[in-house]
Amino acid sequence: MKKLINDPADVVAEALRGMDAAHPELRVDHANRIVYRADAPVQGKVGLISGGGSGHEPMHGGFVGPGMLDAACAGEVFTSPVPDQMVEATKNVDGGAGVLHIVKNYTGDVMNFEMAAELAGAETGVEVLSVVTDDDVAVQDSLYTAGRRGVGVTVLLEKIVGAAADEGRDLAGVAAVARKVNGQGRSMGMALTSCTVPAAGQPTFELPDDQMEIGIGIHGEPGRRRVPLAPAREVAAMLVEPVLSDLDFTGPDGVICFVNGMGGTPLLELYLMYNEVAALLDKAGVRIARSLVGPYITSLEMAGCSVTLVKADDELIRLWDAPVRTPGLRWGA
Amino acid sequence: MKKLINDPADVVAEALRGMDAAHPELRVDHANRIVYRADAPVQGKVGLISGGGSGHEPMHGGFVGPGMLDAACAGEVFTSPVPDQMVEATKNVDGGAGVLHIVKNYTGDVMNFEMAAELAGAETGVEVLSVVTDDDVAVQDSLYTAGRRGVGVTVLLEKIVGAAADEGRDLAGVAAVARKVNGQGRSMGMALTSCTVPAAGQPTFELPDDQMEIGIGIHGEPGRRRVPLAPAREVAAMLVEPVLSDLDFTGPDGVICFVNGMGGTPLLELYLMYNEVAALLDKAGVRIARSLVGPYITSLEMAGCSVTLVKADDELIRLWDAPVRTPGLRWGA
Amino acid sequence: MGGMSAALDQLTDWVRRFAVAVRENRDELTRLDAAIGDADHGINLDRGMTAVVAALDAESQPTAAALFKKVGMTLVSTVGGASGPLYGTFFLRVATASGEVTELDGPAFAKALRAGLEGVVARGKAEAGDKTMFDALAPAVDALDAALADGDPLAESLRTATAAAEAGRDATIPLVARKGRASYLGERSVGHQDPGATSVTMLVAAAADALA
Amino acid sequence: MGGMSAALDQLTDWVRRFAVAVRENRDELTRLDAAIGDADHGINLDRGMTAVVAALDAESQPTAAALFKKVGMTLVSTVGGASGPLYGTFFLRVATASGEVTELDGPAFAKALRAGLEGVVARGKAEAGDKTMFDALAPAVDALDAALADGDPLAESLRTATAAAEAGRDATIPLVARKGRASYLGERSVGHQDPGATSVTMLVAAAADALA
Ligand SMILES: Nc1ncnc2c1ncn2[C@@H]1O[C@H](COP(=O)(O)OP(=O)(O)O)[C@@H](O)[C@H]1O
Ligand SMILES: Nc1ncnc2c1ncn2[C@@H]1O[C@H](COP(=O)(O)OP(=O)(O)O)[C@@H](O)[C@H]1O
Ligand SMILES: [Mg+2]
Ligand SMILES: [Mg+2]
Ligand SMILES: [Mg+2]
Ligand SMILES: [Mg+2]
Repeated sequence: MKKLINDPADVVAEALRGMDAAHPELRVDHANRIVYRADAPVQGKVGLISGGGSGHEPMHGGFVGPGMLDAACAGEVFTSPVPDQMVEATKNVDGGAGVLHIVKNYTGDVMNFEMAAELAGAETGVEVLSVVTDDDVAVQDSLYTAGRRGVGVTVLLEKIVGAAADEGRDLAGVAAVARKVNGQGRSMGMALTSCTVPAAGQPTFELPDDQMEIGIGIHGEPGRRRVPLAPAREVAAMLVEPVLSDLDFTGPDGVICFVNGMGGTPLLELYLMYNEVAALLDKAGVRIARSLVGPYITSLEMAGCSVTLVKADDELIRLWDAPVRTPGLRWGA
Repeated sequence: MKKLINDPADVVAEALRGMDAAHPELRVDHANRIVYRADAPVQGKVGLISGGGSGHEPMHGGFVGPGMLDAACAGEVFTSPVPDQMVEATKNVDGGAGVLHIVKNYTGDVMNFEMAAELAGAETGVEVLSVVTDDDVAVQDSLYTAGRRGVGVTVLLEKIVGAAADEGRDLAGVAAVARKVNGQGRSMGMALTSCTVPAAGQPTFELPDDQMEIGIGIHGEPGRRRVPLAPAREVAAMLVEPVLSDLDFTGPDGVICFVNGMGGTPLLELYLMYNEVAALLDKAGVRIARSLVGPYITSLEMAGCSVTLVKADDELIRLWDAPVRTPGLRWGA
Repeated sequence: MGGMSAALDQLTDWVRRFAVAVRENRDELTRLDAAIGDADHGINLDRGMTAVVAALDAESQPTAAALFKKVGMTLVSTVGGASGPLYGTFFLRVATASGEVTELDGPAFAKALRAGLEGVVARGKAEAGDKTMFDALAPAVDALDAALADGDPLAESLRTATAAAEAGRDATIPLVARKGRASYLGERSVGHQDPGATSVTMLVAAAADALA
Repeated sequence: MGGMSAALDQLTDWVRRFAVAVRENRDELTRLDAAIGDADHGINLDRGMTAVVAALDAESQPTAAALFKKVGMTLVSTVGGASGPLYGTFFLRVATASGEVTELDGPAFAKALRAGLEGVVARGKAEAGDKTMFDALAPAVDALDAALADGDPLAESLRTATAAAEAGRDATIPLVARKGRASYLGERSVGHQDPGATSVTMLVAAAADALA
């Protein structure tokens, strides 16, 4: 295992120390592993928290700041945080308007956030709503399974919902925007290599030099199928087609098109992939209104990428364009 | 070779297409492989251009925009661009106040920019000054060698000098700021893995699972020495010590501390490294005034990191804090 | 006593033996999770059970309810992932069902385990054949009830329950996962043993050893 | 003629033979550059010489000066890196020294090569023993002058020059690089043959073949 770490057991705690030191505009509760914007709670604003396993940086801690999250709870690598963290964060970001929990659809995350919402309601009286992202079309959605995974849409949703909260909407209104984004978003990812969980010490899966995994998630889990390596053009089609066939993205509204790096793929390749994705969308009659290219929801050092589309009407575009100031996403004021 | 590419010969051209499509605020001349800010030339402002081999993204194309570069010339992967590109860019960013060439100290880059400056002067009459960055303490500086390489300081310099040009300084003044930043900056890098040049098709060097390279550059070239893998704490010391012993960074002024990822190392590890670096600087009596953590000057998918310190007085801090709006660095307005 | 009921120190010993088993099989559990999950099940449970042992070392618990509540709360607070809420809820329900007593007889212990199982179902909604810990735990609880109903002593009944858990665990191998992370793999989950079913079999086996 | 002087078509053939040699040895040159550089020397030169051949195919050049200027400009515009300006300047200086002629005799060809060598030095400041293309090119030019002064015909003199280039190239192996990217390696550059010295030896050998 080749990593810039000390003891694998200390990776998350030490990375949070570094984040704290590098970002004076954040406040980190190291005992509870919570990243706050330094000025939380913001009075009168709906508080937004998210959280999940570590190893997906900049998500979620890097999305804390004005215009996005108020706090993020960091779990162990690829392991959902625990309810205590979420309860504590909920208390500390409530500015009187209630708190929205943004949860990626993984059994662990959902159950821990569920317990937290129960406890937070009981212990603190803070009004809590939860929204679950489940945008990964690699996974069949069904009542009888765990359902689709929450992946790339989570990034776009945290940005858009952050702007909605900034506009002063109430908790129900903010949650409605979140559900709208999730409902209008789909993603699909692939991997060229596995990643290595520090505490496990070896790659989660073995992938021969001439093979890739299509339909992977963000936890180093294998994908839906293993296929021979293919040119970027074909890879783009393998990602775009299932997204487009799951939801109709044509129409006047246009999409936010997000080409995400899994952690080990250089920006050069992500831009090259974006070029292929844009060409496919053009051919399919899908208009790109906004775009985002880079490693924003990662899987440690995994090489690979994912494509996320969110159908965006004028309201969502306005919220997307609104100022945001976090370590990971920053524009406007 | 596992990469998201089509034909290795087309990597740079296709990535530039993607960049162009993803960033309406940029204008890309595909024939000449030049990335411009869309509103170039800015009348009355000193024009800033840089350029170099591709594979270091976001540098330099991702640093084009208000507050930073006016144009960037993209070479083939790890190969300096050619004089024709620099001449063309020089012509198109000159707003009447002359043009500064920011050149990393590599034989190829220096010779190509030299030829370009000669040609630009002769062909166009545009006043051109050049500044060469050479901050890599892994390389012995000597009159009889190619001298130190230009690495991490280039990123900080492009930001700071961009702000100086925005303030309306003249060409000589802007060049003086650039020389000051370079003179006050030092870097040192390391690699856990090699990278693979797409056209070469295999890793530039072989590195056993239990070894790392200390003192690497940004072109996949091997480093000064190969040593056994070590914890992040020791790696940080191997990078910080030679930097501190090359230049005195103590004193009231403080430093901009930049922990850079080489492309394949996740942000989680970079923050962890930042924590170690900050601790060492604290022990050495060096005050961190500002910080930057992330993959900004990369070496394709190489895993590893570098540490850059620039001594920054109030003037440099003010210029660092000034607004910047580029794909790669963005804050303020 | 002789395997007819379980005193508080035996119940505590059950928890400690489970911690030892998890520690010893940490890498194996993680390896199973790497195949169809995210390579952390052993790491997660070991982190939690290490914290549990530390909590029990720090403070001895006066009743079965207190003991299992401490175990459940500690697991909820330290494990995370899917197994944190599932194992945590299991022990919290076991605590409530056990009550403020210092000894559980066979039927009381079986009732507590069934309450724990119901907690797992309430939390995770797993059904038989979903390829989860349910598929080992449910047959074990059923077998325990049946054996006790047949008049077998608790110790022997728990050995019967362990065999049922093992059979349930092994039977997860050919299943297509429908719950948890392994469900993302669809057909590719076939041929792999479920990590949670594996760890929960260790839990039942630890009871058989501790309450012998 | 018979190897006493070089007509325009032979000079063109020299360039084309060099292009073929570079293409055939592209991977070998890149491999040498991977060891002490950045793994692109063969790729760079091949890209440039492919463009040169395309330019020569598109338009035939009337004089030696025009021919070599086209080669030099094309290399400057398409190669980049260190070898672009170095090979480019070499051919641009060869062009100027050749003049607007359609044939070069031995001394004129030798004079042109020396001008090219001086261009390389002017551009790159390399000295003998720096472990660069200079270490193969300079001995070749010296040997050519000496052989011609001895009265050897051009063709034979170029074979002598090729041997000198080869010896110079091989002699780069034990050197510590002091110029270019390989200099960053310090002592670690010892034991590796310089890629530029290798390609420039092919350039001299191509002249010996074309002007035979
Ligand atoms: N809905 C569920 N109901 C019961 N057990 C489940 C459920 N989802 C997952 N599990 C169990 O959890 C185990 C995985 O635990 P663990 O690896 O610790 O969590 P995570 O999947 O969050 O990484 C699976 O092997 C399975 O037995
Ligand atoms: N200053 C110099 N003078 C002469 N030759 C040089 C000089 N620097 C480098 N070279 C030659 O250039 C070769 C490398 O060329 P190439 O790999 O194409 O460029 P780069 O180093 O920019 O990648 C070296 O092997 C060496 O022979
Ligand atoms: Mg997990
Ligand atoms: Mg090069
Ligand atoms: Mg798991
Ligand atoms: Mg090279």
